[in-house]
Amino acid sequence: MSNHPNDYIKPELMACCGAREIRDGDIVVVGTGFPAMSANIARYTHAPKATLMQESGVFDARPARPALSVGDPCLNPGAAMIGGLTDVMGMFLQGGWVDVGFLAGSQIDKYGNINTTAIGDYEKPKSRLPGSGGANPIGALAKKVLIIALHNTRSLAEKVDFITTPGYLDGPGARERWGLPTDTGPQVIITNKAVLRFDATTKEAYLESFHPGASVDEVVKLTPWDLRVSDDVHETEPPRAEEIRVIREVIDPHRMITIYEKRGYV
Amino acid sequence: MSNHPNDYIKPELMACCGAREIRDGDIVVVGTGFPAMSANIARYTHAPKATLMQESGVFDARPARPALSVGDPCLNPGAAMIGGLTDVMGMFLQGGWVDVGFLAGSQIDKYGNINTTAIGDYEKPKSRLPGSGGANPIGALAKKVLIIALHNTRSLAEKVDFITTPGYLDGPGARERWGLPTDTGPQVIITNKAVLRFDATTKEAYLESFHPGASVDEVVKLTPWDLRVSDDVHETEPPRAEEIRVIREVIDPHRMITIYEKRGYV
Amino acid sequence: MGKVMSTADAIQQFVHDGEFLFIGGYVCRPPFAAIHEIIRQKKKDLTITRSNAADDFDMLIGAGCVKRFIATFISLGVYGLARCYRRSIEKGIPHKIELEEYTNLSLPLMLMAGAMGMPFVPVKDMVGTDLMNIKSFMGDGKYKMIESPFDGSPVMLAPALHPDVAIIHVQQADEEGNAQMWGIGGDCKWGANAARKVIVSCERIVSRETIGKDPSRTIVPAFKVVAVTEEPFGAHPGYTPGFYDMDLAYGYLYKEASNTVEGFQAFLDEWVFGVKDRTEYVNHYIQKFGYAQYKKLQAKFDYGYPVSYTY
Amino acid sequence: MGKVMSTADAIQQFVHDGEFLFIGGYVCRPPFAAIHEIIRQKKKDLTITRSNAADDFDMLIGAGCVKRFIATFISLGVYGLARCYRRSIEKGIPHKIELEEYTNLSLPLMLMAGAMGMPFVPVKDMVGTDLMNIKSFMGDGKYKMIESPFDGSPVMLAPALHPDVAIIHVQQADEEGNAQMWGIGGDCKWGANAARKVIVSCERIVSRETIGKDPSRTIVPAFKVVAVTEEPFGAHPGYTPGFYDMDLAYGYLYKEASNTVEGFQAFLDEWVFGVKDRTEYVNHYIQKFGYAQYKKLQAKFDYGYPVSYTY
Repeated sequence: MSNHPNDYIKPELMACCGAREIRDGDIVVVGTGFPAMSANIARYTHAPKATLMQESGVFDARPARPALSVGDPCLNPGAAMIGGLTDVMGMFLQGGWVDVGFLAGSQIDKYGNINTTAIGDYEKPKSRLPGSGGANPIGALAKKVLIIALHNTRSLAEKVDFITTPGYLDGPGARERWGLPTDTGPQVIITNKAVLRFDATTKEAYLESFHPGASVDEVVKLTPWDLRVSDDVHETEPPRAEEIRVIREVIDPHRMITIYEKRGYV
Repeated sequence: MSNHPNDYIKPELMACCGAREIRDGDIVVVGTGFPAMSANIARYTHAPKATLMQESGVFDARPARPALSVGDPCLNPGAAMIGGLTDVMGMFLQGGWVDVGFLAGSQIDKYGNINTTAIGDYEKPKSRLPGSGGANPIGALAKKVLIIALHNTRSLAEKVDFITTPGYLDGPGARERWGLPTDTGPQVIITNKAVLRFDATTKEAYLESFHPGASVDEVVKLTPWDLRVSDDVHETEPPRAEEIRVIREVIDPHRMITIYEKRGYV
Repeated sequence: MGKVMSTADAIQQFVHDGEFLFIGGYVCRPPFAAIHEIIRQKKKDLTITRSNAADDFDMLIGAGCVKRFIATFISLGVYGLARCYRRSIEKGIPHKIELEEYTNLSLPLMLMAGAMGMPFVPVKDMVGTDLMNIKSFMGDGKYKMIESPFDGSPVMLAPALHPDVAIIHVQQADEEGNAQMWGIGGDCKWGANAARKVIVSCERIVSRETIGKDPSRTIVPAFKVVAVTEEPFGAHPGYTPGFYDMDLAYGYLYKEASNTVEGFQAFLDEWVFGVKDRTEYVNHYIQKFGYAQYKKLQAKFDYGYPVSYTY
Repeated sequence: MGKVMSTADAIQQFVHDGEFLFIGGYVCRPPFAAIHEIIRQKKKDLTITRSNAADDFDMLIGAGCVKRFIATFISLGVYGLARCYRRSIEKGIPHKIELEEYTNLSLPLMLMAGAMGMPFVPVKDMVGTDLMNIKSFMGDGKYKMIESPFDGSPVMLAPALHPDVAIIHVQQADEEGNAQMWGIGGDCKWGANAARKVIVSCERIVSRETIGKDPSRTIVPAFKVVAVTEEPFGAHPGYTPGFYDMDLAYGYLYKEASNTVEGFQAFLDEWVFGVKDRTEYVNHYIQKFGYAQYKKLQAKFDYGYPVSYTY
């Protein structure tokens, strides 16, 4: 294996991008799939003291297999603490202890607002989605929010049909106006094509890096707002050998991650 | 043993007066001493389905001996539920489930207000008392509050030096004005001389019955406000044989109740 | 009259058309025995709530029992969107339910407020989003924005909820209803204690003495409980920690069935209307899928340590 | 650097003059090893809080460590009024502490609000009484009365509390600080989680694997904990469920001693300053009262049932 093996799939790269946002010691609230994968890559590589929690009430689970949901049976045996929603979402998240939250959504806009409620008109939706669940409070209260998205003009939007989860709302100053805690908000949008980061002033997502195989032009074309490009835009670092090893040998030996390819993350 | 044996002591009579205020099925929040004694007499006689809780977080304890405090070790083994203060004082009391609360105090006034904070001026007290603890919320939120007091002109007062625990505050309408739940408030003051009950209109305590050995005149004289006397004032029913049996054989075989005699309940 | 009764009797006596139900669970411990009974008894116009709803709520909606849903989220987990729910909202089949939407922070706190006798509770989420802008049957009572009287900052107050009935499934309870639970809690404790009446479904009825050996595990006290039903395997196809695993294969069956109105109806006919109670349901399950599959779901043996409360 | 350390090191590193301390306990589990160490290290100007305070708070007050006390109640239980506390308030010995008084409903809810990140919490008690009228160092921030924006009724809002440090004593914790407790809880869970840092004193340090066998018993997660100290018999003369009984005879000793300033000082000289740590304290206890008395306090053997979290 070279230092950056070539045989990775796009979801592996995306999971690594997420992992690299996590610092050692971070408290990470995770859902299933990418978030858990990213957090665990971080734990097994540069951030051994990062700890995970699930909104259902679980802290520092030791699942024997990847959890299929945040209430999965495998999260129970061996966890350090199990309570309920108000423990994790109340005491830990609203209490201000969560460093990193991971979110996905059917629609994401340039301010990092996320729609998981309804596509089309709320009253007569084209498609009714599951709703907020824990997404809104994680988006409101986690210090750093990482967003996972498909890169196309349906999943990304100038403005989402429904703001389920707050990004920067309608731009600079909005989170502060609503009394959301300072120094919280979306950090990055990780797509199957690129990594977008948020401008400190305008609060708009801009292009930081494009994944190997993609290009600035392609990414700009697939983004339905006038995407700003960083002066030092570059290719995303591919998965490192050690990251790939951890994914395939430790975290996900049954390759459940491949389902994301079927969902379009290619 | 006759149906009303003669060899009882005054604290036993008082405990029986408390017991008779409890109905079957009542949820009773108790302290130690009289309250626990009264509630248990009720349980072992006419109210087998009354259940007890202690503010510390205990529901339906099965202590092997009388508890010395509401946090006594003997309350742990065998209880039906143990949580914390917010379970009993929050979920059960503030939640509106507590039928009966028992309180005592160094000073009680005609409206059933109780002082357990300070005798004399608050800033420069003659005697600094323990404070509210659970008394204020029990007085505020239990449906029926039973008050235990020494009958003399120091313990009873026209107006207490400090209202730690609300009775009817400054009279009719006051509890409602402050938003205290409807149909709550003091029910009775049980002293070592008499049973006082509260007038539905004036909210003042009046004489309902005097204990055997006492008289209306004596009770009026020992009461520092213009004590109204019920039209059908009568002698308090002495302890029944069955009540005495329960106290001495079941609840308090070591006769801890006698310490109340030493404290002046004679 | 004791509280121990059949699920049919409990639902008959204590759940009435038009009432507001909290239904516990969070992937684990959905009270499916009771859910099926509500459908069998054709209860109507219910308002239902819990944080993170799943197949049990979808089934109640598809069966036409639900008028209103105080929601945060509903899906079939790995199997994606909840089909009956979507049909109701998108196409009005069998009718369009009304939704009032909160989050997995605000709703559990509103149930906590209900349990604690608090009139409302301050919540830090929701603000600035369309969850604020859209109000349904709770109208202006959905929340209130105030300026904090302490520091003037904007604060959202969410109202306390008081369900008429809570239905929960736990590992064990005694005959009076003292209910003990371990593992993932969701909003079960708050939802149950916020309700005026609680129906406790459990894997096993144990003695009051067993409860007293570990009272810190109790989440609902007897005096709130109106009915206790013993329903082993009662959360299937959900799981109960220490008892059995979730049944993904059966979940797939439901997903496939609920893709169409006809499929959903056939599913109800087989698994709900086709059996008279949970015993027949489990019997049907074993008849159809075999004892080996049933046995495979049973939890492995891995017990922890006992503790003492003595002095 | 691990979190496991001596109580002396924990107090030295994490408790500073002028800080705000939550100190857990409710007759059970007062963290006496830490209390004595605070006194030995002559900490000053502390603000201390918990619902229903007892001899440990009285001792800190008598030793002059305390400036302010957010209180609901303090006594020596069966031995009546707290002597050092009274001397402080009535006579200014060693100095008059400042008091802010709440109740056993409002204070635990204020700690809950602190733990939950709520800015304030509505409470139904206190209103109409002198506990409202008297305000001390919290001034107008003691509470606020508002009209409910939902129905106009008067509502008291009490502020969230955020102690700098919480010190609790529990049955067991692992080396990272995951702390497990059973039996009477008081306001321990909320107080600990409301604090910015937690010092966990425990009867026994157990493995992370043991914690994982019963995670529903955990009340504080590792990430809030800065120090773990193993102090068997650490709550004496209070009790720890499953470990040892309360020591009434010793309580009487303290009551008698604390009747006078001189007696109290002699008590500190013998039991606090006269020993260098908890081991010497227990050794002194056994030397003085005999092993039989020590043994008598040890809990009887009566274990409950283990449970499983498997699937």
